[in-house]
Amino acid sequence: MTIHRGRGIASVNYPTGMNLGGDPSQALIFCQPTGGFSVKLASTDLGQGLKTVIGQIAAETLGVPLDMVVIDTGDTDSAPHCMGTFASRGTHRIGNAVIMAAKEAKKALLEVAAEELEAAPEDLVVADGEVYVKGMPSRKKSVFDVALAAHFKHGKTISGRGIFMKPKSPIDPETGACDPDSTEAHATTVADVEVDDETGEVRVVRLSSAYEVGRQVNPEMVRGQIVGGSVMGMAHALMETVFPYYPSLEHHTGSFSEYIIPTAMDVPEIQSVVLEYPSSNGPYGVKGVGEMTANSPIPAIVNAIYDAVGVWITDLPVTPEKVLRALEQKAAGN
Amino acid sequence: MATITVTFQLNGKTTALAVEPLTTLRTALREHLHLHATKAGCGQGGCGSCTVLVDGEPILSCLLPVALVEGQSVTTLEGIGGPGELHPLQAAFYDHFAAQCGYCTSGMILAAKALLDRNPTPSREEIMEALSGNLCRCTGYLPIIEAIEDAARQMEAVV
Amino acid sequence: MSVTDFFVPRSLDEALSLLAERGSDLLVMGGGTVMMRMVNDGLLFPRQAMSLRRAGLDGVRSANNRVEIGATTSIARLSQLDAVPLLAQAARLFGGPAIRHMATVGGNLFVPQPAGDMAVPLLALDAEVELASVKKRRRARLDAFLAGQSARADDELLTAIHVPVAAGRSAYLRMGRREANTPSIVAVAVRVLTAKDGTCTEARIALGAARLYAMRASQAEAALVGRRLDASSIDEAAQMAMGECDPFTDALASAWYRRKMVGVHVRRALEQVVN
Amino acid sequence: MKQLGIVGQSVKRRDGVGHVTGQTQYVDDVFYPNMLWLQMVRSPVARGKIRRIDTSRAEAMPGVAAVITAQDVPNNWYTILCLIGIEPNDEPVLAHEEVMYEGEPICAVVAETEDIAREAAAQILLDLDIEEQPPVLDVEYAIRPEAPAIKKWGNNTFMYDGMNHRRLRFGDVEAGFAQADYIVEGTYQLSPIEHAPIETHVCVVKPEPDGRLTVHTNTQALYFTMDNTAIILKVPSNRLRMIGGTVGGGFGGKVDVITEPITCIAAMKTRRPVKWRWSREEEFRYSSTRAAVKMEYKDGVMKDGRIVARKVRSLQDAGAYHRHSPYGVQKHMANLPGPYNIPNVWVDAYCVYTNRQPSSAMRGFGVTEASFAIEVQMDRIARTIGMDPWEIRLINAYRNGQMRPVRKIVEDATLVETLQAAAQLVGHELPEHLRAMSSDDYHGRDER
Repeated sequence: MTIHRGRGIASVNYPTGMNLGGDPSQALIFCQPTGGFSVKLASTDLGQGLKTVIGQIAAETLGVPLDMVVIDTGDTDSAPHCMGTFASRGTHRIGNAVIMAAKEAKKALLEVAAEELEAAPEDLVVADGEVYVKGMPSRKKSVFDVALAAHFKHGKTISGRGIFMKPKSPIDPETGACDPDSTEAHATTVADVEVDDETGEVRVVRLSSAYEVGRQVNPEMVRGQIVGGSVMGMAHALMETVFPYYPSLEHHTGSFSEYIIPTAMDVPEIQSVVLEYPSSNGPYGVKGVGEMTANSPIPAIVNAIYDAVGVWITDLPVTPEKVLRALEQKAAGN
Repeated sequence: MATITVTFQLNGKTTALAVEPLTTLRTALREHLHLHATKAGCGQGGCGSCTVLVDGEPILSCLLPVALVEGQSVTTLEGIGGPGELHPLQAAFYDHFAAQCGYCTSGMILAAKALLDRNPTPSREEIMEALSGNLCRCTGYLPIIEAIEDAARQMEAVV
Repeated sequence: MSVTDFFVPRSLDEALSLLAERGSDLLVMGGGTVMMRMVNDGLLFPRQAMSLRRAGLDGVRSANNRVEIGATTSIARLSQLDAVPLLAQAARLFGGPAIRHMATVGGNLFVPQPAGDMAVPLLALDAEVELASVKKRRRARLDAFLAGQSARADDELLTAIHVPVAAGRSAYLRMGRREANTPSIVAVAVRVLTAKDGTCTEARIALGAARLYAMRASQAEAALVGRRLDASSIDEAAQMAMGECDPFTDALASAWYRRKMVGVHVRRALEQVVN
Repeated sequence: MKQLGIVGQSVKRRDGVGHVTGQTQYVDDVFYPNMLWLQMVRSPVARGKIRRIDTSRAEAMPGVAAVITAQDVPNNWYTILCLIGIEPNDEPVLAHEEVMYEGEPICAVVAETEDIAREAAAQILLDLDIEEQPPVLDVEYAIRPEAPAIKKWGNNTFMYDGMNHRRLRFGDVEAGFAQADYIVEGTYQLSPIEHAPIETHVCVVKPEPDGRLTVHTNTQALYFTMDNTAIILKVPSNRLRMIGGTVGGGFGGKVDVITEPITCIAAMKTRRPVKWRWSREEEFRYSSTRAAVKMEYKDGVMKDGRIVARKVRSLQDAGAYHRHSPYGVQKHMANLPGPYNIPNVWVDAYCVYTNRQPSSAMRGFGVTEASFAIEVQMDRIARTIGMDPWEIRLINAYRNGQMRPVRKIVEDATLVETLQAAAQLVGHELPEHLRAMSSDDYHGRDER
């Protein structure tokens, strides 16, 4: 038996948002009498962390502490339209809608504060939950006091509406000319593998990735996507299929005994660096890092297998059986 | 409809309930006692999301008729800590972003607790082995493993 | 329409009487890890069921160079069984921690390949199974039991497994599509005795996932006896095992691949024993 | 890049404490008093004609509250992407004449417990009379004229503007091949995969006293689901209130509007709350998958590594119905050339129907498959011409200011930078001329 080591690389792009655009998302923000802000979204957190990053974007734009912002997702009776959470669109689309809504709410807040502080709205700044006159930090009022005044003294709303939509691009049926994306994130993954030439088993030793995702809203959660995507990508490359003998329907899988995904014992070393080149149209320069993290490991692993044992396995998943058959064919001179 | 009565210790409290005879522990917990931390991920013993502790050992509550825990002690995630009084494992999972969608989290924490109760200073390999019955589709496991390592250190330091 | 009776007998006698009374309509489970899954998936709609978990059939006893393992002894308990290292090793590679606490060794002997792993080390250890009905008790060779020649009758329960304390060196290898908690592509248990001059005097090679039931590779065993365990005899045994197995195709591997892996793993297990 | 305040900080997850204490409420954690359970009766064959659906024995079983068939569905024929102009409606909510894949929903049983519903569903399956027909499973066969047409419009492909594929034409690909020093070809195939979130599909519907329906759903897209459900139910959208937003993993698997319409109909028919929770087996075998895709690449390459022509033919196995596949193939088409500057490109991408569980959206679909093929193809090229795999990518990587085959100017390229950073991360020393490259080193004309 020989264990062969190999290294492969792969570089990928990933488009943010629905292909061709036309996928709007809205946000509503209103301020409560004591200065808390409620953000109303019909969007979904499926584990990627939308509630957290949207809270960060809202707090940043409003200039209030994070704990003054409540993110309410998931009720069509109280929140306006959102196309949905998919296509790596959440942070980009919803983030932009929230910035727009937060700016409008902040403008209303500053108008009330301007009256309270006897200053022009454009001379005011909001930071850490306080409104103060630029260059005169002692002339200030808390957002709490301004909100109270708005509600009970001035009879004014502090609220905002936001929407983001990239208009739908037409597509030329003859040439395919179209505008398919809002922005593109990029990544390169390096896979180090070991291949057992008697069993065809592939062990991924290490996945090392460089990601460029625009601005990171929450670096630990970006890392969470990279680590999680690396393992899912590894599984797509080596383990997963519901039709093991595709296109045949035979042995269609029906359980986690037959459909293999990794356990904690299969996880390779994973390391990553993140570059930030802000996009022109994302909220604070965000591009997005949802789906793409599962993509680059797949070809990187396939290329590493070639590097290790000199066979191209281009039919996913790369089962040990496919590797062994290819090695036998190679040995037979085919 | 036939029913049976089962009495057991649930998170330290004596609990009795009347259920259909072959009701699983998972169904008893979720649908009769309304403790929802324990999840129904597959019903096949394949994912570990229904893991609870029976007399301190991890078991899959989807495959265990509740009649068989008569007289035994059952611990669910609700029993080890709640908001404001997090168990060190819960605190570490929170700190390390070890829960993304959160659906495997209860089973993961209880599998880890069974390990640390028996082996307070596990190696990384022992942690990975202890989690081998629990699937996570989001995190890629590393944040979970790191959280358990951290929790073990914290719990050792307290001892 | 659902289950009207679920029995948890407190003794073997109680269990046997229930079985005699209710016959094959009574769904019998050991740890329940297979039966409950089938109930949950709507593949079985039992009206009455019985668990043997409280029937006093668990536990391990050693006497007269034999180890008697109660049928409902958990796999987790076996993984701590220092007296039978081959069995302990196989138990440690079985399922995940929770399944090991629930599944029973006796129950696992009824589980079809590729999930019935515990039969593999037990075959290599010349184990016998003990069966009881209200009328009689009997013992059967495990290989005959598994092959259906000495199968459980409708009124019988598997009560214990008898394992001779085996001499010789042994090894257990198991391959799956991931590191742990997955059905076998192949499982191999080997046990060999050698004379002082290195000649093999006795060999046991057992295979899992290599046929519809766990099997002994008797031609491969014969290829070793009387010969030194060297590269040539080991290779020959591996070839024989590949020839005499009769593997199947499932979602995890084809029969072609399983046969290849029988050869590789028989050889590797024997090499491990030698080194 | 400007330093910001809270944006850029690794603040803890807002739902973190809920998750680690088990107090986050998911759809399966919603229970109502008097709630019924739903189970689906599914086709046992991949293709067939339904002769008879006999629900009488199941309906007579104690605890069965209702059986729902196609007749109970106001608008039985639908397609979810009608909201973005995909047509025609090609999928029945419940099959009544023919079945197109194994597991296709035929009728639903609603009962007092999950067990009773399951047993009654098994009874209907036993009483079902279906004439099995040979399934069409292979995409290459499916697009041949002699293949039986499984779609009502008479062939087995989605029709894009009257064509049976989406195409991309840029430059002159044949001239590119004629000019090339090497031709490198490769075929790439993916097999269908499942999202496998730990939470399966769950829907709970409660009829409200005012005639509205409260729908608890783990959809990834609440409004999209609401609007499609309203169309199927033939009611105004404001009759529905969708509650969700917290999902136990999706990965694109929860955008198919596959549980809500039927659960709503069951609740309307019985006037009681109804829960439908998919089993893991249903999730694997009958929920949509990532599509199997076959891609054939032919590249013309110069000795210096420049790719001068790329021709791609791609066949996506959509399974039995549209779902999101017609959209996915368009996205796929736009991404098949890859993030490289190639002057001559030809792409034909087909959305092909077979008698298989439908494929649909999954994490990166359209792109994941293309990236796999492109990046293995890049290594093949490198090996063929004897060039380092880092260099082949760096010299072909698209640069800001260049024109992509879809005729959009590249404006936020960073492929070069990620390659350089990855090399550094793994300690691979790139030669000086590659380290000096940048995504901004293209200055308005192709110097190559």
